[in-house]
Amino acid sequence: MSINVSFKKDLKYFDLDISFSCAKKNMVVMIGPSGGGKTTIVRMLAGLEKPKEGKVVFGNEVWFDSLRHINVPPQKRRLGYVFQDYTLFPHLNLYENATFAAVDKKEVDELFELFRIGHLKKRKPDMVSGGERQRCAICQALARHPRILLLDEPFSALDAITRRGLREELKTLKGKMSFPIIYVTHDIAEALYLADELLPVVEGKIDDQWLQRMITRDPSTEVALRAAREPRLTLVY
Amino acid sequence: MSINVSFKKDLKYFDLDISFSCAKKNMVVMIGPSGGGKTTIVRMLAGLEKPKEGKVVFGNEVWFDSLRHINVPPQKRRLGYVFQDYTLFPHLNLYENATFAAVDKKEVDELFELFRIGHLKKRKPDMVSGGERQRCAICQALARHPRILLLDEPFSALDAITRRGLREELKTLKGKMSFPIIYVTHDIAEALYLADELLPVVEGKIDDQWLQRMITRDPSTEVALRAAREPRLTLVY
Amino acid sequence: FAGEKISVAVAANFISAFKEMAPDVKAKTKIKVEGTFSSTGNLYSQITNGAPYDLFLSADEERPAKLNKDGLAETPFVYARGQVVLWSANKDFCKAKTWQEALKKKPVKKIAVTNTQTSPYGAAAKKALEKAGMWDALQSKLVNGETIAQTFQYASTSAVDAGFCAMSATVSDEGKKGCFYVVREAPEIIQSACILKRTTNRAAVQKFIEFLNSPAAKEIKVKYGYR
Amino acid sequence: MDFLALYVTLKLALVTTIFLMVIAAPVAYALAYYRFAGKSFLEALIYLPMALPPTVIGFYLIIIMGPKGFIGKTWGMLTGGSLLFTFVGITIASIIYSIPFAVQPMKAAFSKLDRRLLESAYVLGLSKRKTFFRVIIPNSVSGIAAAAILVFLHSIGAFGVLLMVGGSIPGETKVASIAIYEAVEMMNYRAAGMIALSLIPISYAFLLLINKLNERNRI
Amino acid sequence: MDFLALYVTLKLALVTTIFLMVIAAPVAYALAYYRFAGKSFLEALIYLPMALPPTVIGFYLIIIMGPKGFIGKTWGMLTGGSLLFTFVGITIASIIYSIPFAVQPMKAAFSKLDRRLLESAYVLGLSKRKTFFRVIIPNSVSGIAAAAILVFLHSIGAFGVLLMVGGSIPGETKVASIAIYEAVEMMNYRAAGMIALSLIPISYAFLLLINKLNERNRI
Ligand SMILES: Nc1ncnc2c1ncn2[C@@H]1O[C@H](COP(=O)(O)OP(=O)(O)OP(=O)(O)O)[C@@H](O)[C@H]1O
Ligand SMILES: Nc1ncnc2c1ncn2[C@@H]1O[C@H](COP(=O)(O)OP(=O)(O)OP(=O)(O)O)[C@@H](O)[C@H]1O
Ligand SMILES: [Mg+2]
Ligand SMILES: [Mg+2]
Repeated sequence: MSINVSFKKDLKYFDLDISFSCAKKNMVVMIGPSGGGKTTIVRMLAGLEKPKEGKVVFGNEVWFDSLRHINVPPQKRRLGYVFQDYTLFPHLNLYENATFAAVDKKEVDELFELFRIGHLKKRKPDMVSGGERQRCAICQALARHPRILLLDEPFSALDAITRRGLREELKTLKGKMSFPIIYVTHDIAEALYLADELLPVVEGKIDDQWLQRMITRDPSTEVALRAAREPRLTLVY
Repeated sequence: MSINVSFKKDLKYFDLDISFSCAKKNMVVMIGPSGGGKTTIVRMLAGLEKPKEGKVVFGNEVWFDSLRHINVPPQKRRLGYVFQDYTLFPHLNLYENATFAAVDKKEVDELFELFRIGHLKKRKPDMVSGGERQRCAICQALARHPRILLLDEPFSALDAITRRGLREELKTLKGKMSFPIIYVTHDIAEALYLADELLPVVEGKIDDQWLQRMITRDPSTEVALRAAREPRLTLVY
Repeated sequence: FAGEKISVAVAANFISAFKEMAPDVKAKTKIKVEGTFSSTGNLYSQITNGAPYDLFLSADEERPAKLNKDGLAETPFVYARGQVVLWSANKDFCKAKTWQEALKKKPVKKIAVTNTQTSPYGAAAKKALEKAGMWDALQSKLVNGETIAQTFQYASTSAVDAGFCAMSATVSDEGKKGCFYVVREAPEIIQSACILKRTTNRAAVQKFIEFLNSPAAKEIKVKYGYR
Repeated sequence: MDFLALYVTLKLALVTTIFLMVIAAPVAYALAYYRFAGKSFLEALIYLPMALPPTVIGFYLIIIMGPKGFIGKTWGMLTGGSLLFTFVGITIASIIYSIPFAVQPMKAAFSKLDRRLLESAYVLGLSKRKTFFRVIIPNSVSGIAAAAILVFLHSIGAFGVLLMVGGSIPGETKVASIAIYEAVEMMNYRAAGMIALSLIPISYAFLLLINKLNERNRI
Repeated sequence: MDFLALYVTLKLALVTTIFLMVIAAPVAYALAYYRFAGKSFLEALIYLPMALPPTVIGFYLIIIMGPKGFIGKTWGMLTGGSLLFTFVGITIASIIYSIPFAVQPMKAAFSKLDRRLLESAYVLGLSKRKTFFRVIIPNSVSGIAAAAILVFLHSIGAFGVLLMVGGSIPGETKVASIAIYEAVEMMNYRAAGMIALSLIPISYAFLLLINKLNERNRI
């Protein structure tokens, strides 16, 4: 299933106006300045916020259409969403959180090993570190067998090594799964490494120039480009 | 004023045992794997958690001494602390948050401009993006004229460009201020750029080898080293 | 008649006497008499809404008469007469010759009367005070108890200096600790009763009423301050 | 000492608390999360039993629960019996009388909940109903505990209403507070004090129980 | 229609609510955040007024507020007057009677607060006292509103206790609920219904006010 998105929404300091699509097995990576609208886009995709105008079509299901007054509630979209602030349920331990909506509990055990938090299963969220919470939130999202995965800076609280490791895992995972992934990050190297398509979001619009400036200004990006072993970069706008 | 720290604490999977010091005007940057104990160290420094054993001396004030049963409460330590999850008060808008404990309100206006959130003063924290919240938390901490600054991944929710910008500002700021700064980050380039001393924290101990491995494994780090225009790296352990 | 049972709605001021009568009735007639105690007004509204009582022992004449008029009860009859007394926890209070003089003394600041509109005891006390020409003068000193028991509470806790109570209060353990004047100027309080027409056990009720008029019952009534 | 009355009191308080927790939760949920016409009015209506003196409530309850009243009639048709002066009758009265104490703290707890938890549950596919049971309820434990404590204690102290609706039939509707009332009316203050005193350990035990449960679930 | 009684009722309910909010907040804070010996016992004691029938509370209040009682004696020494049968007297009674309704919802709200907010305040140099006023209170608005609603309405409905302590003196201690009671006793059901009805708009207005305040502060 692929997804086609076009949104308009009036924010206070700028108007968001964006459209993009993501094929199955592909990953669209959103990158852009803080406050540019990335989280808002992801929330509208999840059905948690309502665009002013626009259309979201997933496969042949219409999730949102402002003209036809269609707005499928989040429950019915069956997507996996890791929030930017990785909300877990405070009354449940990490394992209960991850199995909360899981299709198969055995898978959760595997995911916990993959994300190296197997030893923390019994802990409540407020008893683990920020990065550990974040990894649990990813397991929770994956365990419910989503039809599309939304990751809003899922590795922001992780150190570079763990992050590189998980980045690889995510790539492997992506190869196995057959759903589209929308990924938000601030790490350009990570973006270049993971993305099938890059979506630079600046003040609610796609802004190619910003991305160019970003790459030329930051020398480490060049290396990152080299380092990304499969540099299949496509810019979409 | 400089600070001298030595801590012991039993965590569930490892025991934390660490000591370091930070001179005034200097910045110690902690880096290390997720769950390694960085946040715990910072919390103990702030007086929010109690070490099992150890001693913290700030200038000629003893903040903590397990032998002499001294434990100065957080209120009396007069430090600035930006939490990893950048807690702001939900009932106050950004400006009220930043002036909450400010010495001089006019300074806050300047800080807001410096951190590029001047236009968001009147917004409540749940109405701004993650990165904007984080920047407000830094203003809040600075505005109270702390004697030492603790920053736990203060830029984790920011894009690379904003981050680079703020990194520079922080460096300038550091030049002007005359207090020690303890900084936690996952970004090795940032660490190398900012640090007067680097503190690799792995499973509760200082681990030099981890840092070496990290640098050799990640090719972008070399460039980052080059990019950091003043590479005055000292490893402490 | 073994195992017969009747249910009686009893005005709160008659609880003590009633509770002493019940075992006697049981011993003599094998009829079990169960009482429900509450204020007369409350019992009245229960009865008009179909409460399953056989007999109503009211604290006044008015409500049984009304029930009779409305066709819910048979002709009422008098089962007890109460007497108003002026009671005080402070024995010095009774050193004056008459209750009127006692009330006029200086240290008397507060006097409790039962609500003169809702309670027959209150109405009777008011009449006595009016006869003595003291009603208007005492207004600022009067405190209203809502029931006769509450008026006695005010007096017994020394919240007031004295209170117009029922004779029945003076014979309780608490009542014996104080002193009292019988207020003869107050009319007798006539407490009447009526058989409720919904009763399914009229014969047993009749037996209880017979007991209520017997010398044995009279003795109990006197013991608790009724005539 | 009137142990039977104590037993009826305890039974009444427990049954009332359990029923009210079940009834009040959805009402509090609607008040906390939905906007609808006449919402404030409905809320005021729910809280009304607090503002009215017990005698008034009792008076109206007698009318609607009596053989001619709406509830009384329906009950009579279903069971053939009367509702007034029975344990079921005082339970209904006690439930109506304590509704506000159950609804208000629960509503406060629900509306205080972090919205992100709900969003997270919705995204994970939970229906509103399931979210209510699996997320809202377990994260509102302290509010629910507050409601349970208030309702339980209030039912023990309830008196005016029960006296009117229940009469005072031993073992059926005569609760401790009525026993106290009778003792006071008979000017037997010692007996009244004794029964009142015996209510303290009961209330205390319940309070400890709820606090324990609450602490175990504290987040 | 007994407007004087309505006026006294409203005055009493407002004064009680304001005083209780101030008194209950620190108590609730202590119960929510501190552990100390006898804490459950203290809590049970605070909630006791709920579990006891009003007649019992009234009886003991008469004793302690009477000329020989502790409070009554002190008051007499300070002012030369009597406490019983005065507006001040019924206000004190009403405060004691409603304490649990103020403490319980506030405690629930306080203990539900995100600990990180407190930590943040401490680090910013706020003393515990300042943290209480500047962080805890403003973030517990819905719990405080719940408490205010419960206390206000409960004071309006309070009856048994006031009847005993107040002595039903028009314009001073005769509140609406007593007027209703008297009307019922006099079989004047229409008058009783009228006064009861007039309490509804009062309660309703207060409820709307609190809900508005609550919504404005909703976080
Ligand atoms: N709940 C809200 N109501 C109104 N405006 C909001 C709300 N949340 C965010 N905003 C504003 O909308 C804009 C986009 O915010 P958004 O959270 O989508 O940015 P972002 O790209 O995710 O930023 P970051 O990288 O810092 O997380 C910002 O200007 C922000 O202040
Ligand atoms: N409140 C707590 N109680 C007990 N253990 C905790 C608590 N918070 C964290 N831990 C554990 O202590 C260890 C150190 O956690 P800490 O938060 O200090 O790590 P960190 O280095 O800051 O990690 P991250 O980079 O992911 O933020 C971890 O194993 C974590 O699971
Ligand atoms: Mg964002
Ligand atoms: Mg951390």
